[in-house]
Amino acid sequence: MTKRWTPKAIATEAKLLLIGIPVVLWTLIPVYHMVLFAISPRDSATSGHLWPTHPTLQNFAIVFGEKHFYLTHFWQQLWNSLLIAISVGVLTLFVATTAAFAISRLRVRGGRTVMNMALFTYFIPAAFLAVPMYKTMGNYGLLNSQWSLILAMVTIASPYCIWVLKQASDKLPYELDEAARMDGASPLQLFRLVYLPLMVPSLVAVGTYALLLAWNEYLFAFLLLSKDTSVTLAVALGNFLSADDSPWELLMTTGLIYALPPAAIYYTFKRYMVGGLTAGAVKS
Amino acid sequence: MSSTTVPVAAVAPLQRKDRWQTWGRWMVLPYLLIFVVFVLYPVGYGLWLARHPQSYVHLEADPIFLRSVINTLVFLVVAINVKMILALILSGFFVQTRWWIKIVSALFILPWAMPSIPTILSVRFMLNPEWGVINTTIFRLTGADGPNWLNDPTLALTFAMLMHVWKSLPFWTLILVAGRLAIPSEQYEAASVDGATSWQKFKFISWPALKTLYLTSTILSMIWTLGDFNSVYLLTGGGPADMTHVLATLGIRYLRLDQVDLSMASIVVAMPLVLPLVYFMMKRLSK
Amino acid sequence: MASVTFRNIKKSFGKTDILKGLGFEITDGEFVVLVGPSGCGKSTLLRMLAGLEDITGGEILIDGKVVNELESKDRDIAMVFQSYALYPHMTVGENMAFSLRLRDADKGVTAERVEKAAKILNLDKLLGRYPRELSGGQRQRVAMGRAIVRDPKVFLFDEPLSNLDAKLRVAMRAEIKALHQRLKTTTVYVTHDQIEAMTMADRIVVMHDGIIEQIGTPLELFDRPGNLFVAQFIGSPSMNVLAGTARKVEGSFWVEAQGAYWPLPDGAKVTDGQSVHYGVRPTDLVLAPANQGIPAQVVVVEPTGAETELLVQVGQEKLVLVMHGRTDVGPDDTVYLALDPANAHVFDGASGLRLD
Amino acid sequence: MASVTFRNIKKSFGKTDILKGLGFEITDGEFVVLVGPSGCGKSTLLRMLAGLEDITGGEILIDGKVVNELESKDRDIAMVFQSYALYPHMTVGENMAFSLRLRDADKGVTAERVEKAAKILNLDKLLGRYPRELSGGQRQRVAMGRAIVRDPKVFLFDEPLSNLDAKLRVAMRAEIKALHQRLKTTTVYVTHDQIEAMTMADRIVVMHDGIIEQIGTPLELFDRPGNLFVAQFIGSPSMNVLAGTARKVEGSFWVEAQGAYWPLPDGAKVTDGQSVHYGVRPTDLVLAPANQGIPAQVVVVEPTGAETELLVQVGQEKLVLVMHGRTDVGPDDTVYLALDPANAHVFDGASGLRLD
Amino acid sequence: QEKLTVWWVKGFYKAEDDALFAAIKKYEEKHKDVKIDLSQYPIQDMIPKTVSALDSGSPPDVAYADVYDFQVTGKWAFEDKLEDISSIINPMKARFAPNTVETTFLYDDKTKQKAYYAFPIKQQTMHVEYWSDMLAEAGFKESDIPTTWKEYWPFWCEKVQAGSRAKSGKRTFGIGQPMGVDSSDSFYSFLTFADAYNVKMVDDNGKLLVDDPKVKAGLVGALTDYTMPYIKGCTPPSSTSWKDPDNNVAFHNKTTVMTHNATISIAAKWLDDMDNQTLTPEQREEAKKNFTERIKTAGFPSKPDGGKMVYRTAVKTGVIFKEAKNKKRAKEFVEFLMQEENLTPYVEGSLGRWFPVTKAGQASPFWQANEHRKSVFNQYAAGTVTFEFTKNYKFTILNNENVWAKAMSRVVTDKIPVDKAVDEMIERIKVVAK
Ligand SMILES: Nc1ncnc2c1ncn2[C@@H]1O[C@H](COP(=O)(O)OP(=O)(O)OP(=O)(O)O)[C@@H](O)[C@H]1O
Ligand SMILES: Nc1ncnc2c1ncn2[C@@H]1O[C@H](COP(=O)(O)OP(=O)(O)OP(=O)(O)O)[C@@H](O)[C@H]1O
Ligand SMILES: [Mg+2]
Ligand SMILES: [Mg+2]
Repeated sequence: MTKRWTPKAIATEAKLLLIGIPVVLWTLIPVYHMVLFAISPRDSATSGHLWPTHPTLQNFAIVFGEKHFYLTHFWQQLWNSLLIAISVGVLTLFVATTAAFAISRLRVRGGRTVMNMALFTYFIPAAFLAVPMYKTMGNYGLLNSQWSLILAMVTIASPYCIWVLKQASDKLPYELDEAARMDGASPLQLFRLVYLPLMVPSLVAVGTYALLLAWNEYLFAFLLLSKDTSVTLAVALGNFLSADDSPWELLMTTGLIYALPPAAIYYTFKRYMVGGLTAGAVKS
Repeated sequence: MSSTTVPVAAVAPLQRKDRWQTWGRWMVLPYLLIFVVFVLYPVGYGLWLARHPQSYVHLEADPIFLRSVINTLVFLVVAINVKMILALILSGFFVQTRWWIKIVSALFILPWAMPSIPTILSVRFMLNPEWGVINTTIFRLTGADGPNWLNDPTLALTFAMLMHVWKSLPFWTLILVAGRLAIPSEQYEAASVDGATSWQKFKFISWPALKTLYLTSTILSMIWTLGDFNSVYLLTGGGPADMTHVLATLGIRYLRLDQVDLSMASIVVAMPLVLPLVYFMMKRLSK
Repeated sequence: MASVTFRNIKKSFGKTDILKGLGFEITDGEFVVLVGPSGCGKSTLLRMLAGLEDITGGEILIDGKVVNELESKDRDIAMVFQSYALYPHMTVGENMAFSLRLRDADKGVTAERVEKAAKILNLDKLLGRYPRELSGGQRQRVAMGRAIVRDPKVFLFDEPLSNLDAKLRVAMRAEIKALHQRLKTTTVYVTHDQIEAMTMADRIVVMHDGIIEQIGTPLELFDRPGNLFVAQFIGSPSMNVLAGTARKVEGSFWVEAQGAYWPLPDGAKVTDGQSVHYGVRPTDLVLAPANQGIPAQVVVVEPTGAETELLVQVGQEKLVLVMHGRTDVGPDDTVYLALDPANAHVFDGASGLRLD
Repeated sequence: MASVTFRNIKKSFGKTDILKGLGFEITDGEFVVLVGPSGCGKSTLLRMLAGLEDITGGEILIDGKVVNELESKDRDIAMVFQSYALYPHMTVGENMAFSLRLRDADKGVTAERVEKAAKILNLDKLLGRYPRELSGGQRQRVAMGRAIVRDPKVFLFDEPLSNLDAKLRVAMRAEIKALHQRLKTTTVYVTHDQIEAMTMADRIVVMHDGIIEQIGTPLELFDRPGNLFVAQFIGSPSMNVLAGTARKVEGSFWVEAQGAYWPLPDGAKVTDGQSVHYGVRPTDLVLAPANQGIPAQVVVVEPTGAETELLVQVGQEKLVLVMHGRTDVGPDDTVYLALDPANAHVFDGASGLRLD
Repeated sequence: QEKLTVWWVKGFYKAEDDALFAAIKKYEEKHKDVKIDLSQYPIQDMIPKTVSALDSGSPPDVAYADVYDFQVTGKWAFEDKLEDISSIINPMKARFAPNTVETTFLYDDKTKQKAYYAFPIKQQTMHVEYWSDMLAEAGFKESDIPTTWKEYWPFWCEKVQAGSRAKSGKRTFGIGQPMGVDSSDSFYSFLTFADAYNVKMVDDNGKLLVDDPKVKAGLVGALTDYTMPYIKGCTPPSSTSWKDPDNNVAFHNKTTVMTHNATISIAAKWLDDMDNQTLTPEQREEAKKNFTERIKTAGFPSKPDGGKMVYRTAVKTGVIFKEAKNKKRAKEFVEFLMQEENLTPYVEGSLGRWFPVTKAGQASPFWQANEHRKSVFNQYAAGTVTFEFTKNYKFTILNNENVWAKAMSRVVTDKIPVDKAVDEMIERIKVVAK
């Protein structure tokens, strides 16, 4: 279908652009500043120019080649980040969808209480939980294992995910469950074949949330993990803060690179975030 | 309808509700386990650490405590609301289906995906009044010195809040986008035919559907950030003159001095700030 | 195939009582049509039988076993929902195949059945579409298809043809009948279509306000409605009803209403002076030659194709008369009404019960 | 009140062409009924007129102005959606009041109008309920109520009565007619109910497969369907159609089909030997005295109350015959069919166009 | 096999960590039955991490961070959290330079006694760095730099800045004066200024001496001088919100001609770049020029009273926790590490940022290898004083709160008189450190 450029279409498009352009600028100006650092040679990064006089990809080469002392485990740590973030994403989605499904669709008794309890977790700020969580992990013998971080992050991410998913699933027509039950679906089949596919937009949103929560977590990550080879890259970036004279351009370069995997993951799943999934289901 | 003749049949072995309930219980179990093991236990321990009443006395004696409380409140009320309102507006923008909006939305997520340390430092560098890009450019264009961005407490706190908004706006927008996607387009069609303007569609269709999500998210966001440690710590470090501290940075500062009890106390003190909100939310949720 | 028994079924939503204790039996293989005014509780009753709605009181039995607590999926019932309830993320074909897929039915068998159902329902070209890409009637047919691919103990149809065009509806009616003849599955069918009810039902259950007004074969209900409600509910246009008084004139009874004397059938059990309701179906009123019947004023003439509806005024009351073919009478003409006394119905003025 | 013009309207969903260039005019204050088989594009056309669906090609004009690009809200149209599309978070009353509220109408006026509409629709006791607490028919009535509280330029009704019981439907029909008579609002009405179409329409538009088959007054369509499709689509049960050959016998034309000669009306423009379709409505076939008509075998006898449908076999073809009252013929009896030649229809064998 | 848990701050340079690893390896070879479990964390994470571990009762056996001395060692000792390691320190006491090991002789409030509760690893002090090429461009020779306190600061502020701006046309600043609250440079520098005014805020037992009018007068002098560059516009306006890296960055991009810094990290950066194989030859050449020719490290001018400047040293300390699981091995390891052949390579791995605590280490030819190190060596040779917190641990709180920088802010931002700011400062000191 080719779009016709009628005055009305142009007006709406213009209105959208009026939002879109500021949004892009707002988003990209700080990012651009990082790019500026990343493509500047070592001694001109802080020169205040809008474009480096001698742009270079040297910094990327250094980062990828693990050629700086702070980045000797770059790939390993990136891999750790990925592993941990994806595990957190997957586990959180699992825990949260099952719980949201049980509470919202199976109407399990006491579901409300569970929800309230879950939300209650957030009234204890994460910073407050840090020391106790450390002790807890120590007691469970999980300290220094990546599981400790994964579980801690799942703990922190789940309540919100459950809540968001419950909100969303309350909006699904209840008739669909009924139809599935008539068709002979067990709760598990209902979950898998009807519930999950219709929850995809929300799953993408909360999945991204859980993933990024773990991806960029700092406090818990450095508390619960120890070895240089087991921490995430986000923690390793803390090395740059140790010295009053760090290679800032490398920090920015690494930061930029670090943003790309989750952005790519999000981009992959983003196309499942579409509206109107329940269109045509019921007449009401 | 003589019931005596019909044998009261053996009731089905698996009772309907029980079976459904059994499944339900199995399905909340994973979360419950996590809750008991990783929430209840640590929280209890944390409260135990924050039990000393004299911590609160000490805390109050700290001259920057009051200022931090005020800053935290400003942060919560201003930054979070600005952020959420923007997110609400932008979620309306991002649910549009346009190829270029898809690209914008992929870019838009970047701030959220970036680690705090480099981004916030980068902004700090950008704002440096002597050699930062902004003031250098201002100087080059006008010959005048740009403002000393981070040296004025109000401006510095504003930037800390902007930083916070920049960083977490994508997340909340995404959540609200998901919320909007769940609204059947039929309702908008009906409203169009009923003669609703865009604003009225928002007011009468979108907002009722998003209200709970929005309000609860706002409150949660307030609790989560409680003044956002990173944005303040990395951008202003509490400066100038400790005028931009928030309770979170205060808490960490105590932790760095091994004053764990004070650190905990400063966080506990923050709770009353959110308690009214919690009450409000609980009331909302129970509707 | 199964028998179904409702025993003193009650249902309330909060404080609103919807079903007020109703009971009846459906024998194995029977085709029962449920009719009643909009909102009288038909869908609720079906949903209770399907196990989707809690039972406030009473018992539902399938094959003699109380199923109050049995899960839907174990009742082996197929249902067409009034609101369709299609799976929006599945294609038409997947929607129809879903129940078989859950039963791990053989792929080939499933495909075959779906194809057959789709052909019956004229959906064969739409198997790959999603519900949102269908018209209203097409969606309804998918809902239908989802039920008929199965071979359940009981079929429940909740107004399954309401959104189809007349021609398709006639065809579908025939298909459902054929299906029922072939499978002999116990069926409960809700419809507002008189012809559907009359032609498909073994028995019709007339519900009203949470109770059952009458149960009987289609012709029983049509010919001898047990009370005023049924009389007016079955048949379209509705039976004309006049409030009047029974009069004994020359040894036979008449009803005096609106200044005229209306003939009563033999065996009408009325007493002189009893206040009654006198009913006559629009199709049973005929135009008599001039001055040979009850005079009436024509108000509206409405040809509907093969028939013509006349709205005529007798005294203060308006009556409807349906006549075959066209007519040249026009508004304000005076016509004379006649009827075969055997076609008249009479009901008690107070209780509304049939008097004969 | 407004006139509406469709000019060469086209609509495709992706590659599927739904409307293939159709055009017609609706004059100011006219009541047009749209009929057509399920899935033919009626709702789509309505939605395009309402501004909810992009127009792939052609122009829609309201009051002579092209509105292709005009937003829905500015078209001042009230619509009853086939799928209701009620606002789930508003009560019945709020749903109905919504459009007035959007216009900042006076509170008192709004309340009054809503109350009046609710009374008409029998919803007065349900004003405080939410849509999810309503039965199917009640929801449909709310959808109706939402439209009729307004006083728009154009009313669009998409099968607004399909889920109501017969009695209520008759009542609603009358109400809509009264409303139209009072307001004289241009109305487009989609229905599958033959009686509705026949009694309400000023003109009926018959759609099929994305094009218009015929436009005309109800009786024009019924009495002189322009082609085979319209002939079979209008009237229920459908017109019987036999393929046959025109024969000139003794100066007058007959159609030879299934071993019998069928009479043709005067003025049928056929030539000897032309292959034709011969049509006769079930209500126009009558049973003739023994041996005085075309012999046929009775297959099914189906009483529908006031009438009885007979399915009879003539040669290889099955014909439907609707007779007044009951009959005592039974399956396998031989009956004789007769008809008034004036009631017969004849269509070209190839093109299906009416021949006269 | 026994396990010894060691937490050690992450080094700035690879050579530091390599030296540490080598020492550990050597130790493990010597004690085959011990496995050292080493974890390294960025400096700012060390305390939260250690604190968490302490609070949950599972501290490491040996821990070291560059910030312990500034923030927690004294407190831990006071609260009886540390193991008395006198048994290993005493025998080697003679090897330490003055004012080093003394700072680990700390008071335990439970035993009411002082003992060696920590071990010194290395130390740092305050240096002046300046661009000689900028100085030259401004029209001055290095020999023009005054040596008296009174002339020194106005020289940079008025003469050099004016000259530099006039010649370069850029908005350069004569001085980079760290004044941010969230900065250790600012309190280190300020306290150095206070030292120049002979301010002694605590006695050897940790008792406050701030009520002494001499102390106040000294503080007023120090604060006046410290804030002067800002008031005169000789330090970048942003320096009131500088964090530790900011004076470095401003210096490197030549926004400032001179700055003072508590290590020679500024020069060391160029030394590092000079040998950094990932940089281009031109960049390395440039770095070499900066290190060897352009950047100069120097000491402060003579004190206002004309006396020679004595620098305050911060001795970096490591600890063994009382609750440690393997204290025996921990002590053994510390003793091993403190041996000259293990300690010196570790300290020297930092390119000169850290100065040794042992006499032998200081005598190493390493410290004569270039002008920068020589300058550091000379500064130390003049003798040192220690931080107040080594006598009264509550000064860690004051440093952390940075009452000093806050007083500067009161003067330059709130424009209150210096002596009033000092009064407020003393008030707060008394509240916190009484
Ligand atoms: N999104 C879509 N994609 C593809 N085809 C579609 C889509 N929406 C509708 N159609 C098709 O367009 C045709 C017309 O649909 P429409 O809803 O207008 O039919 P209708 O005449 O109202 O039928 P009914 O009487 O069943 O409501 C149907 O065949 C339908 O399958
Ligand atoms: N959740 C509810 N709360 C209150 N009343 C309800 C609820 N659900 C249904 N009802 C009421 O119960 C009655 C019966 O509803 P039901 O759907 O069974 O009617 P129905 O006979 O199927 O009508 P229709 O022919 O209109 O579909 C209706 O009057 C409806 O308003
Ligand atoms: Mg119903
Ligand atoms: Mg339709």
